This record gives sequence, C-alpha cells and structure tokens, in this order.
Amino acid sequence: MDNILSVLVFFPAIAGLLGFVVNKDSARAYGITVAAIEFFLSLWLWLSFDSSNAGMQFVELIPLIPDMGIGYYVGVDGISLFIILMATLMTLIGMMSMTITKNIKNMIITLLFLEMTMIGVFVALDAIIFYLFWELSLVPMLYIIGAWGGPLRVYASVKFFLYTFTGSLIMLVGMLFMAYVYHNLTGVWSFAITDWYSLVLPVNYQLWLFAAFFFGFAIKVPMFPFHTWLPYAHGQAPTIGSVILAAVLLKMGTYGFVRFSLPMFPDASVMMITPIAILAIIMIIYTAMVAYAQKDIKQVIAYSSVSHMGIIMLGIFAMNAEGISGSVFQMLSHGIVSGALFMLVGVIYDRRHTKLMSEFGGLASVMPKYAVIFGIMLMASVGLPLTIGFVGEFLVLLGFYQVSPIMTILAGTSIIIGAIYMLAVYKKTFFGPVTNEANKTLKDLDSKETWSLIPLVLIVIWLGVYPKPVLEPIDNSVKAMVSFMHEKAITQEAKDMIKVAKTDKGGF
Amino acid sequence: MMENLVYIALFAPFAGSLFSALFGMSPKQTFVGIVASSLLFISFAASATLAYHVYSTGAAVHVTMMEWISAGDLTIPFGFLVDQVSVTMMTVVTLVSTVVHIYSIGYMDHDKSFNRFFSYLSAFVFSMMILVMSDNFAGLFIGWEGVGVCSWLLIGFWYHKADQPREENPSISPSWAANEAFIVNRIADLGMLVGLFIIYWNVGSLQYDVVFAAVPELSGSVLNAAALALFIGAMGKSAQFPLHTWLTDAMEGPTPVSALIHAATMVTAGVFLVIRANPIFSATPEVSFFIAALGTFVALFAASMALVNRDLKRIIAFSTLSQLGYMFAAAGLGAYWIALFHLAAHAFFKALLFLGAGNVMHAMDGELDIFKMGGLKKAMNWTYIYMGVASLALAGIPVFAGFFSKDAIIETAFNEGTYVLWAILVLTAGMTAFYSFRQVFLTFHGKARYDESTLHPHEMYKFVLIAMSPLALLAVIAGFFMGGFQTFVTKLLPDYVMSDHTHHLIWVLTAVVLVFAVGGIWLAYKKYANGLKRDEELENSFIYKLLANQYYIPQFYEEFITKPYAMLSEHMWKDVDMKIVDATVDGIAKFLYKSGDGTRKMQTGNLSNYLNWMALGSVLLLVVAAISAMLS
Amino acid sequence: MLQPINVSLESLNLITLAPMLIVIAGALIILILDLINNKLHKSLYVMLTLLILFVDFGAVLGLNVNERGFFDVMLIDGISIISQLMIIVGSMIFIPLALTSRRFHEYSYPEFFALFLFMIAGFQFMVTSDNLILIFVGIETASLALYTLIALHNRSNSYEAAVKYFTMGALAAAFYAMGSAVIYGLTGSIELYKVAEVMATRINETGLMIAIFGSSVLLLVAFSFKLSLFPFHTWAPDVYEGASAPLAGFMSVVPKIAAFVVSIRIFGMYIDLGVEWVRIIILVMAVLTMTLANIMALVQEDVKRMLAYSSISHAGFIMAALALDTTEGTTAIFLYYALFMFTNLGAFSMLWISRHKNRRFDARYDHPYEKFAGFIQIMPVGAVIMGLFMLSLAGVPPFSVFWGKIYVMQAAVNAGYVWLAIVMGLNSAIAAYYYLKLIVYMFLMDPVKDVDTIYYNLSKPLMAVIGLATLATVTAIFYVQPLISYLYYMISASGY
Amino acid sequence: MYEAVAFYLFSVLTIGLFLITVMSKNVLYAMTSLAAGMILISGFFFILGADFLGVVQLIVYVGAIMALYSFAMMFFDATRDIKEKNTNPALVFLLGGLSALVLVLMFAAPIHSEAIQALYPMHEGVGNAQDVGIVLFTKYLVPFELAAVMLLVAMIAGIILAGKKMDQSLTEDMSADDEILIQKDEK
Amino acid sequence: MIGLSHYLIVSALIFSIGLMGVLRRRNLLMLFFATEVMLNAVNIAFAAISHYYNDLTGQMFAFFIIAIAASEVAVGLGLLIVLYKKYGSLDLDDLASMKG
Repeated sequence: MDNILSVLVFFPAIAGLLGFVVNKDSARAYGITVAAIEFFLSLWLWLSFDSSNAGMQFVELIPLIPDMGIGYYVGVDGISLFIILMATLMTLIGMMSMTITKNIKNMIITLLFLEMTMIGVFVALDAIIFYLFWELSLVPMLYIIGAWGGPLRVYASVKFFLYTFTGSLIMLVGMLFMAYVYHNLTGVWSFAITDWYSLVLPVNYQLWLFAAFFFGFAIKVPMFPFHTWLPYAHGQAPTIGSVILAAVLLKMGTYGFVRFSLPMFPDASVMMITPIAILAIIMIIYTAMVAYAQKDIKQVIAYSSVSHMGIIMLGIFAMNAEGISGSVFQMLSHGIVSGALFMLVGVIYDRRHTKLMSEFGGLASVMPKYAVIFGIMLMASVGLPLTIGFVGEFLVLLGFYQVSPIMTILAGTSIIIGAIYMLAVYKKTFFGPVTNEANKTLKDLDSKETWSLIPLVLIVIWLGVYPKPVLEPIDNSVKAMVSFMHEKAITQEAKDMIKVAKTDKGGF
Repeated sequence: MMENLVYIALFAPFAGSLFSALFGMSPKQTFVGIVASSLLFISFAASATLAYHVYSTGAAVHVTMMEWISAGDLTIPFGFLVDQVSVTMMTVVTLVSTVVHIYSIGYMDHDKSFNRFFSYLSAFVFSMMILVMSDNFAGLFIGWEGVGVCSWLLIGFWYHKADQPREENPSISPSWAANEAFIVNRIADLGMLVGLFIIYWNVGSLQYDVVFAAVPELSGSVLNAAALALFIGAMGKSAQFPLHTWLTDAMEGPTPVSALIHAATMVTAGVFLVIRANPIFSATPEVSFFIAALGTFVALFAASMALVNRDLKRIIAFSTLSQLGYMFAAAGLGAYWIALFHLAAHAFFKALLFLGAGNVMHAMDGELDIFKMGGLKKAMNWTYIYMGVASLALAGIPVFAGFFSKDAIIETAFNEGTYVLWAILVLTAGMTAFYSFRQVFLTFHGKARYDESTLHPHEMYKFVLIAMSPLALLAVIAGFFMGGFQTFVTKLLPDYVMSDHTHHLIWVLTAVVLVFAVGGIWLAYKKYANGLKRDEELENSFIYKLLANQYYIPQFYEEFITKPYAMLSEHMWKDVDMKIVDATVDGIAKFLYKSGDGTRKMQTGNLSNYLNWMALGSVLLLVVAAISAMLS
Repeated sequence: MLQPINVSLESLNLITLAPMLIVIAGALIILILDLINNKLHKSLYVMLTLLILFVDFGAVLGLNVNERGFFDVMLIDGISIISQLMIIVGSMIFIPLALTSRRFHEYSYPEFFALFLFMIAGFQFMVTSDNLILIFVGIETASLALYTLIALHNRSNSYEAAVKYFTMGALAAAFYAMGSAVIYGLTGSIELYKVAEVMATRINETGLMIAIFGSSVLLLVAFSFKLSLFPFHTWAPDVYEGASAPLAGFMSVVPKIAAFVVSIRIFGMYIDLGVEWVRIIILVMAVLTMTLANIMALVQEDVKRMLAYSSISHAGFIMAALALDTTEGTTAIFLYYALFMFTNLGAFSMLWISRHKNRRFDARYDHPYEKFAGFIQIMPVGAVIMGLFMLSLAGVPPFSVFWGKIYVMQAAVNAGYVWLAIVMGLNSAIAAYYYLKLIVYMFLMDPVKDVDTIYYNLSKPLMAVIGLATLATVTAIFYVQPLISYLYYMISASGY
Repeated sequence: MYEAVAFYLFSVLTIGLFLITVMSKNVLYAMTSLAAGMILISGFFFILGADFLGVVQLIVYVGAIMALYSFAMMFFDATRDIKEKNTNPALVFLLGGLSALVLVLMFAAPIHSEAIQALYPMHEGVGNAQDVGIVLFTKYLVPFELAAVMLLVAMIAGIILAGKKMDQSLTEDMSADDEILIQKDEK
Repeated sequence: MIGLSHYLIVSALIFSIGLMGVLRRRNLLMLFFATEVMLNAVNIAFAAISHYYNDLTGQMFAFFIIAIAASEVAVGLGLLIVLYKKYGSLDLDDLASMKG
C-alpha cells in the first residue's frame, strides 16, 4: 500500500463527513472505532516503515497547481513517523476517555477533522500543503475550545486562533519568498520542501526567511514571549481539547523548526542559536516559575508545557544528532505525558467541576489508583530515568552542552524547578489530610478512565526503558539531516557548529 | 551462571516490589512482607555468591543486558558490572535491606498501607542495586534518580499527615520533607548531569572502563570540572553541607526507611560515586582536597548539632551526616578503600541504631523526644543491648567495627599531613561518643519521664529482634575483616597504606582518639546516666540555641530561598506574565479595536461629511501630486 | 468639402459589439413583454435574464483576443474577455437570488431586470474599450442603473444609500471628466493607446509633470471612488447596508471588476510610462484601505456592514496587486475576484435567506451578529456553510479566497514588495478577527430568539446558488490551476 | 480683441454667477444664476467655434435640465430660503482654494503642444455641425448609441422612482407570515 | 491673444467653485447644482482644448458630458422624489441613519 499516507490523512476526514449521518447515540462508538482503525493504520505504517532508511518514504506526489509549483506531496521519515503515531494514539485515547455528553456528535466529527489536519501537517512535504493543514487545524480546535470550554472559552479560543493565525501568515510570506527565490535560482516554481532543501541561500536571505518562519513556528510552540495564548487555551479547553492541543498541536511548531528552519537555513539557524537558546531558557525557567504560582492544576500543566517545549526548542538548536533526536523524542514524550496529565486533571474536573488545588488535598487516600497514575505521569514529566520523559530531556541537555555549558546548566535547572512545581501540585492535591468534605466520597478511576490511561502508562515506561524502536528511526533521519546541514552550510562557523555524527549512514 | 546471578541479585527486589505493588491497594497481607523479604534474601544470597566469586577469582563479572539510549554517537547500554567495589556495596545493601525488610514486617504491623510499604522498599533496593551495579554513568544516574524517587515515596509514606508550623515540627510534615528531599537531590543531580555531559563530550562515552582509560589524556581543567560536577551530585545524595537539611527532615519517614535509606545505603551513594570514579578524583588533587575538607567540616558540623538535639531519630541522622563526612574525608584524601570500609561498617551499626530507635519509638507510641523517655532498659533489654553495641561502634570503641574504620580515617588525615583535618576529626570523634551515649543514657537509663499510667513500653517482636542480630553481630566483628577487605578491594581501588612515620605513631594516635571517645562517653554518663537535669542557663545560651536550631539554616533557606521563590513566582505570573507579556498582546488587539472605534467615527452617516472626505482626499492627492511633480 | 464616408461592414467588426447588443436587446424584450402583459411573474424574468446572460456569456466566449471594432472604439483584449465573463458569471449568480420565498419590492418590477441588463451592458462597454468617452458613458449607464436598483429595494435606508452613492458618483464623474480633459489637453487624444504613445514622447517635457500627475490624480479619485479606496470609500458601508443583501454582494464584486479593468488600463499605462509616483500613491492608498477598513470592520455590529468593510478591505488588497503592474499582479486581480466572487456572493446570499422584512433583532440592522447566535443549532448545514464562507474570506486554506490571497502575495513578493506581502498577511490576521466573530456567534453561542425564524427567506433557487457557491469555495484547489493558466494566458496575450 | 473682451466678460460673469449658485441661500437665485451661467458657457462654446456644442448646451442644459430642476423645485416646495448648517467654512475655502490653486498650476503648465496632430480635425469651410455629425456617427457611434441606452435607463429610472408603486413598500410591509412570527416572539 | 491656458484656468476656477459648492451644500438639490457647475467647467476645458488642437474629440467628449449630465439629473431627481416622500426633507443632516 504505497498510498497509505493519503489513506491516513483522508480516512478520518471521510469518516468525519459520513459521521454526520450517524445517529448521535452511536456517535461515540463510531468515533472510537474510526480512531482505532486510524491508529492501526498508523501502526501498519510503522511496520512497513524501513527504519534503516533515513529519507522520505511512502512519497506521493500529485501536482495541483503546477503554475505555482504547488502539489499534493506527502511522505514520512523517522522524524515525522512517530509524531503521526502519537497523533493517532492520542486521538484514540482522548476519544475513549471523553466524558463530554453535550453535542457529542459534533465533537466526534470535529475531532476526526482535527485528526486529518494533524496528520496532514506531519506528512506534508509541500509547503503550501503543510500550511493548508496547519491553518486548517486551527478551526476544529477553535470549535472544541469555544464550544465545550470553560467560562472564558470564547476569549480563549479566539485568542488561540488569531495568535497562531497571525504568526502563520508571516510564515506564509516566508514560504512565498522562498518559492520566489527558488524560482529565481532554478527557473522553476516549486513549494516542495525537498526541492527547497537543495537551495543554498546567502546568509542574509537565510536570516530573513528564518525570521519569517520563526514567527509561525514560535507562536505555535509557543515560545516566550508568544506563549500567553496557551494558558488560556488550556485553561478553558475541555479535557480532550487540552490533550490534543498539548500532545500534538504544539508539536507542529517544533516539528516546523526541524523540518524547515534547520535544513533550509543552516547558517541562519547556527547564527540564531544564542537568541533562541536564550528565549528557550527563559521559557524553561520563567514559565516553570509561573507554573509554580498557579492555583489551578490545569494551568500548572499548561505552563509546564511551555517549559517543556523550551527544552525541545533548545534541543533542536543543539546542532548535533544527540540534541535533535532528543528533541524529537521529547516531542513524543511531552505529547504522551502532558496529554495524560491533562486527562488526569479532567478526571477530577469531571467529579468536582473545579480544578483549583485549594479545593483538594489528600486525594491519595480517597483515589489511590488515580494518585498512582498521576504520580507516574508526574515522574515522567519531571524526567525520571526509565520513564519516557528522561530520554528526551537527557539527550537534549547532553546535546546542547556541546553548544554552551552555561546555558545548558541554566536550562538544566528545569529538572529542579520542574520538580518544584510538579511536587507542589502533587502535595497540595494528593497529600495531607482530606479536608474538604466533598472529596471524601470521590470515586476512584472507573474502568473507562483506567483503560484509557493504562496504555499511556505502559508507553511511558516502555519507551523509558527501551526507547530504541522509536529512537533509532528518529536518530537515523536526524543524523542524515545533520550531515546534510553540515554539507549545505556556507559559513565556516556554521560548519564548525553543526556536528556530524560519526555513525551517520546518510541518505537524507 | 554468574550472569544469571547478577540478574537474580538485581531483579529479585524488583520482583518483590512488583509483587507487593499488586496488593498495594488491598489491606495488610503479611505474606506480602514475607515474599518481599524472601526475595531480598535471595538477592542477598546471589550477591554474596557473587562476592565469593569475585573474591575467589578476582575477576569482575560484566554483563550487558540491552541497549538503552542510542542517539548520535552516544550509546548507553543497560550494562552491569560486578567487581570488588560494587559487590561490596551489593552485599551490604542486600544484607541491610533484608534485615530491614524483616524488621518492617514487625514494625509496620499495624499500618494499613503495609503492602505498599514493601513495594516501595523493594523498589528502593532495586534502584540501589542499579546504582551500584551499573557499568556506566548513565546507568548510575538511573539508580541515582530511582533511589531519589523511592526515598520521596518512603519519606512521604505517611502522606496523610497535615503540615505543621516549623516551631512544632521542624520537618513540617512527611510530604513536605519528601518534597524537600527530592528537590534538594535534584539540585545536586543537575551537577551530576553536567558531570556526565563533560565526560561524554570529552571522552565520547559514559562507560566506566572507557572513561577511566581516557583519564590520562584529559586536560586538568576538564577533569577538575568533571570531578567537581560529579561531586556536587554526590553532595546532594550524601547530604553534604549546604544540601544537608533534607536528611534530618527525612526522618519523617517510617524508621525502617531511615535505617535503610537514610543511614545505610542511599546516603552513601555519594561516597560510592567518589569511590567508583576514583580514577577521576585521583587525577584531581584540588577537588579531592576540597572533598576531604568539606567532609571534615560536615563531620564536625553535624556532630555539633547532634549534641543538643532531643529527637531520637534526628540525633542518629546527624550522626549519619557526620559519619558521611568522615567517609568523604577518607575518599578525598585518597583512602578510597578505607572510605568504603567505613561505609560498610557504618551501614551495619547505623542501621542497627536506627532499628533500635524504631523499637523505642514503637514502644513509646511514636514519641521521639529523648527528654520524655528514660528507664527503658528494664522493658527493652535487647534493644538496649543492640543500641548500646551500635553506639559503642559508632563511638569508635575498640573491638567494635567503628573503631577500625573511623580510626583508619583519622590516621589517614594525620598521614596526609592535614593536621587541621586530623584535629577536627579527633574532636568530632569525642563529640560523637558524647551524643551517642547521651542518647543511650537518656533513653534507657534513669527514671521514666513519661506518663507510666498510660504508656506501657514493651519489647519488639522476637523475630524482629532476631532479624536485627546479624547487624549487631557485624557491628561487633566487622572490624576484624579489615585486612581481608583491604586485599580484596584494593585489587580494584588504589591501595592506601600509612607511611612509616604514621605507622610508628599509630599507638599514640589511637590513644588520642580513644581518650576523646572515652571522654565523651564519660561526660555523657556523668550528665545523663542518672536522669535528666535540665540546665536552663545552658539551654538559653546562644550557642545552644544555635545548635538546637541547626544554625538556623532551615529558617535561612525558608526565608531566603523558598519564600522569595514563591513570591517571585507570584510576581512573574501576575505582574510579568499577565500584566506585561499577555497585556501587550491584548493591548495590541485592544489598540486595533480602539482604533477601529476611532476610525469608524469618520463614517458619520452624513453625506456631507463623506463628500468632505472625498474632496479632502482628492485635494490632498492633488497637492501631493503637485509637490512631488515640482520636486521631480 | 467633406468626402462621403465609406464604411465597410467588415471593418466595423460587428461581432465585437454582439455581447452588449444581446444584453440590450434582452432588456428591451423584457420591457416589451411587460408592456404586452404586466401580470407576468418574476420567475419568468429571472429565467429570461439568465438565458440572456447565458447567450451573452457564449458570445463573449466566442470573441477573439486582441481585436478592435467600430473605428477602434471597441477593444477586445484578454482582460476585457475575462472581465466580461466574470461580470456575467457574477450576474448569473446574482439573478436567481430574486427567487426568494418572500416578495421583495424590487423584484416586482420587470424594469428591475431590464435595468439590470442595461447595467451589465454598461459594464461590458466599460471593459471593452480604451476610449475614455465610451468608458465614461459605460460607467454612467451602469451606475445610473445601479443607483436605481439600490433605491428599488424601497426602504428609507435604500434611498439614503442610493442618494449617497449617486451624489458621490456625480462628484466622481466630474473628477473623471476633468481628468480626461487634462489627458486630452496633454495628448490631444482620449484613446488610451494613443494617449500612451503621445505621453511617452512628452513625458520629459519640462513643466508637464504637474499636469501628468494631476491627470492621474483626478482619474485616480474617480476610480478610487468606484473601487472604494480610502478615503473615497465612505459610501460603501452605507450603500451595502441600504441595498438588499444580494445587491450588496453583487456590488462588492461585479462593478469593481469593471472598474479594475479600466484602472488597469489607465494606471497601468501611467506606471508603464514610468510615472512611479502613481504606483506609490496607489500602494499607499491600498495599504490604508485594507488596514483602515479592517479595523473598522472589527467594531461592526451588523454582519452585512461588516462584510461591506471586508469587501472594501479586499478591494484594497487587490488594488495593491494593481500597483505591481506585472502580469502576475494583473492575473492576481482577476484570480482573486474570480475566487472571491463565489464566496462573497455566497455569504451575502446566506444573509439574504435570513432576511426578515421587519428588523427583529435590532432597531437598525437587519443582520446583527446576535441574529446568528447559535445558528449551528438552528440550521447546522447553513451554519457550516456560512462558516466555510467566513473561513474562506479570512484566507484559511484550502478555501477559495486563500488561493487568491497567496497568488496576490506571491505576485507582491515576486515584484520585490515583500513588505507589502507582510502587510497583507498582517491585515489578513486582523480580518480574521471579525470573520471569526461571526463564527463564534454561530457556533459557540446559544440562540437568542425563536429558533425557526432564521431561514425565513429560503427557497430552492437560493439553495442552489448557495450550494454552487459552497462547491466553488470548497473545491477551489482543483480548479485554481486551469483558472490561473487561462487568466494568465489571456492577460499576457493582451500585453499586461 | 473682440474675443478677449468676450472671454473676460464671460469669465467674470460665469464665475460670479456660479459663485452665486454655490453660495446663495435661495434656491431660486441659485437656479437662476446656474441657468444664466450655463448660457454664458454656451457663449464660450461659440467663441471657441463649437457652435453645435453651444446649441446643445442651450437646449439640453438651459432648456431641459433647468426645466427639470424647476419642476423639482416646485415639487419640493423649495422656494423659501434654505437653512443649511454650514460645515466649517474655513475647510471649504481651504479645500476649494487649494484645489483651485493646484488645478490652475496644472493648467498653467504648457499643456498645449504644436506637435500634436489632430486625430479628427475640423475641416476648413465646413460647418461645425456637419463636422461633429460625421465624427459622431462614425467614430463615436457606439458611445452615441450607448448614450441613448443611458438616457433610456435614466428615463425608466425616473419613471419608476417617481411612480406610485414606490409609495407602498413590499420590503418593509409586514405580510401575514411576518405577523405570525411576531406573535411567536411574543409568546 | 487668449491662450488655451486662459480657458483652462477659467475652467479650473469654475471646477473649484463647484467643488466648494459640493463641500458646503447641505441641501441635496443645491448640491446637484454644484455638480452641474463642475461638469460645465469640464466642458469649457474640452471645448477650449478642442479648439486649440483643432480636433473634434473634445467637443465629442463635451457632448457626451452634457448627455450624461442630463441622465444624471433625471435619475437624481427621481431619487430625490422618493427620498423626499419618505423623509420630507432634502437636508443632508436629516439623512444620516446609517453610520459607524
């Protein structure tokens, strides 16, 4: 099945369309089934994926607007493969654990469309197709936050939409300029990313283009100081919205850096290491501190997301395979862990309709299973070895150490301050005596919740203990990319900075 | 065969942990404790066999289970190395653990979370085994963090206790203490990580053998940085100043935990790291000396606080701190095998001391203030004997284990010519003897100072006492194996022998130490053996208060770190994030909206205005055209 | 003495006139039909109009590129053909909107349809000539008809709108005439190709620059009014509000296409002549227009008025493409309108189906945002379609307007105006807010009134129109390529 | 000489009359001066040799258009003085003055060029009407016809706008179904 | 000798007068007068240019301008009539129901 990617992209969309016909009582089952099929399709993709091949696989190319060089061009490599898997998995699990009853059918359909856009972003190899899915993903998310969210949902959803939209429009200008430059140099119009890779740009062009793309990606990531939409979006979104947002949508930004900025503008990327690292470190430390000040559990996790995304950003700009692979792995890890944490917050929100820590206390006595799973996720979140969170964080810090020890140490404080706010949440929520009467009768996780969380727990541990199946394909692609960047860089500083792994097999 | 033993030694505790975890949420099941203990015993047996194997063949067992992380040029396997050093640690850890496990069956008898406790405890042992057995720094780090988490879980075992003000309970609450321990350890772990990064980027690997082989080729500054970074890691885990506060607060955990983790095993991980990485530390004399100096300082510093403390477990905790200082002093001075030997010996008697304290606590219904005890000798004879033996060992009275190991350390300080360190260590030895026996006398001698009508102290279960006996035995006899131990571990570790000069003075030196030790005991006897006489004047003196309040360091941390951090966080959120960053974004939006409101005013609805606009526009354009035409 | 004049019929090239003749004849037929029987139903006229437009479409399609006729007054070049086609298509979408389920005043006049066809003829003349006289007469024919059509809606608002439009139009006409006079004075000709020739020889004469600039300004004022560029846009929101929704939608597309064609001819000439000043001033106005219209649209309470401002903003967007004066820029104008047409008319049609005769939600507005609150619950398909239109207008891919937008931006980038592309991008972001506002009302809020009232005016033909518009909006990605190649071919063939 | 006298006389008079048109508060004065000004403009045409245009000016403007205006004036009962709130007169004069200045500057430029060849030259010894007729019915036939259409449009527009049918608006009338809706709302 | 510029300047002045009228008039009827003035000004310009170029095109344009003016008046007055019926006034200040 060579066109499996198209199937993956459009299957949920078609299912979503057909979903209009499905009776609303059965919509949930329908959604879960579709998401499950989609997940198995993505597993199949993994199975048929050739891990030793670092290049693009399952490539499909259908010209759409040849005059502008736009075509339906998709493919996966090690970097995108697992994000796709995570997207399908989180959609499935999100749907399984969903407790929404209002307009459930609309929700299911929206989620299926969202799934299409998410996968679309990660398989797109044409900039315009990438942009298309990128923008389109905002719409279902807007609806999810806006229709099922908290009291400030409209503000939050509109802010989310507009903020991201603004950034991506600047990115669009960058893409257009890139196409223009490509046209100037080759005489051909093309928006194909792989074509753009081959372009060696002068440094000033690289810098401008880098900046244009930066706005699009940085807002999505979200990098400090563009992050303020995120706490609102998370704070107001329903559980499923937060799960998908944190797990997948944020990754689009960091993925964009890996897919576009690094290989296309290696010199600019190297020149921008310091500013970006500074921003990333501010993200890491500052938002972790802000997270500590939060009263609302979900806000803590929202801010912690920003902090973790800072780690990912830092790794991307480590300019060596260790850091970048770690970053990509950390994307997965953050997706799983923060997704699970948001689901966990959703659990008590469903029971108590509040997310304020002051309302809780001593939950460990009342809801032991819940406390255990929360604890595992917490440990994964703070990067405990043998959980998924460690591998990425370790590699990122390790990789970036080569760039700047001082900045690594600053960024490394994340393991401390991350623990501070997470443990504070855990202490305030789970420890101490049960003081609030309302909490004394809380029910522990029911089977639906348990069974949606258990797979995540298993993944968290499995990939913490044995990350190789995932890390290896990622690493192959990243190594190839890094040596490609090294080849392509025109300034000596960039060449010096970009460290090619000795074990690179090539093939980007 | 040996490989299987390695795996058995490693994974038996893990199996025990998982097994107990299965019952983690059910009510107490005694067999859970028994199974866990048996599995640990198996682990101990395997460790002991391995120890014999290593002893007899002199060859290390090295197994690689699988690849863990592999990215870029970095490859980290799950590899386990059983050599002289690690096997010593394994044996000590599993032995003490087994004892503590069995002890816990009795001690945790009435706790509703009995099963959970065993799960945590076995998990801790598993982590500790990984820590000591790993053949690379990353694996060590796994165990390093693993013990941290288990320690967090175990300190906070009684998580349901509410927070209290620091005046009432210096460690606030178990959950608070657990978090403190975790976070402080994390601070040090960052140093450790940095050490790993330095090593990786300069050597290209994290495997011990590769790294140590590469040490001679590394520059001094790299080595210094690596050694320092690694030692910062060690400082956290071994609670060296200034990261020491968590250890005494960790006494909030159940006593077996204190015995196992916060006395015998985990806290010695820092020492173990220094011993393990001895090729690096040997190559960096400045850092090593710093370690020795800091260790010596901590030895004195902790002992001084123990002098006046009234909390049974905290006194022992301070003494642990102090002894860790000794170990670091030895390691820093290059006497790695002596440090390791003290580590092992200390594990035995300190665990025994703690378990004894646990018995007392059990008998006293949770009371820990030694001022409110007294005269327990009658009711708890065995415990008295055990604690007495352990205290004698701790005080360094000849024959007992502590004498040999501690004396060797003090001699080392003398031998190295660091007389200041030597003097301090000698003084500390005296203080050690004093506070150990102050505690023994206040607890067991004199008259009962508790309400005898409500409290009827009784001895611990028999099986518990029996379980404690190996420790007692070892506390007595361990010292005699010192020579054998030396030959055993120095196959791997650099040998350290006293110079001839020291050798000549050995009797004098020993006598000096003994004078101090006996003097301490004698002082304690004079003051406390016949009951407690409170000295108001002394208790109100500045020094006393300073010591009793741990030099006000916890308060200092709270006032100058914890609170400012919370305040800063609050400001960051409310003032920076909301009022600056977010307000800017919203401000732009509001500005646009406002300007929309402003601009729409031009749309008055009155045609006359529209015509004016149009005319204005055209005239403006005409004027601009005219001007630019004239300019061009 | 004068010689007798011999004109051969062939040299007249009558076929160039055929499309307009068809439309005018059709209008006359309608008038005559009404004279014969004044009881005929509007559906007849709608269908007749459609058929006439269809024939017109065929006639335009049959024209050859780059021909002149009637003493060179008629100019059939690429842009005239494509613009006529777009005018006709726009009209064909507009006309069926008369078939509402409720009776509205204007459609009770057969003259409405006749005037409409005359108007189309006027537009067609505008675009098929480079003779300033014919352009002028074409403009006026179309405008006068349009003023009437607006007023025929027969509410105080629509009179007011018509009068405003009319008065400002008269002023603009005066400016146009004055501008033409200056051009005539400068070149002795009012035929643009001739003007360009003569102007090229005179461009370096001393002291003439002021007149050349002045002539461009006078004409620019006239066309800025037509294209509703700042500060000549003030009529637009009021007229859109006063006019019926379909007509407002129509006005935001068809007359502007015609005006753009003339602008391309005139200002393109200036820019080609090297009068860089015109380009700069157009860019400035374009940027001001899109920005100010956008921020004013932000604060509107009425959807129709919001769409009016949005149309102004879109016009500014396209005007910037005009200033580029490249083949791509010109293609972008037509592509944008071709794509924008369906979406915009679709959006206005959605307003039309929800139109009540009395204002049930607001004292002033027919379509306040509140009216659409909870639209998703009342009419899910309608809400989704309206949402699609809004997303398309906001430039969310893959809907139609997005492709126009990136083509315009690409053209700007290619012409070296990256800053312009960025301004366009930022403006799209601002614009997204007010489109989103409607989406928020439709999808995220609860209805404020009885639920069954909103699709009051719905009928099958309207559904068909909306369906067509939706289809065109959604499937844009598949026909953009042929559209671009056709437009590009036609435009480059006519030398723009 | 005679031309110069006529030109200046006409200019001054026209400008004066149009100023009255623009400034006067009385509709009647304004209209009369407008008509008079237009007559004088036809004078310009005659001076300039555009006889046909002058005649058309007289007939169409002074005849038809002014007649229409007078009817309208009667209809609107606008014989009395009209009260107008004046917009900032300074602005009016500033804009008017500036536009006059720029236009004058523009027209003071050497627009006229001898080099330009007339495309449709006037013929010596041929009457202006004849000349105009030939051009109008050859070159400008299409605009001429379109002008006819335009006039037709204007006529239709005038008729239907002023017609009785406009008095009752279907657009705002509440037909039966609207009433039902209102009742529903009230419930 | 009267040059082209003389005529054109007169035309410009009249045009500006018309523009001023448009600016200051609040009564629609009077406003229409002002637009007529403007168109007439253009006619002078066309006739003059036509004369000096000895070219008929200008006269053609002027001719069409007159036609257009006539049509505009017809439509304009038609609009004024419906408006007057509705509002009872031709004052622009009464005609501001749509704003913002």
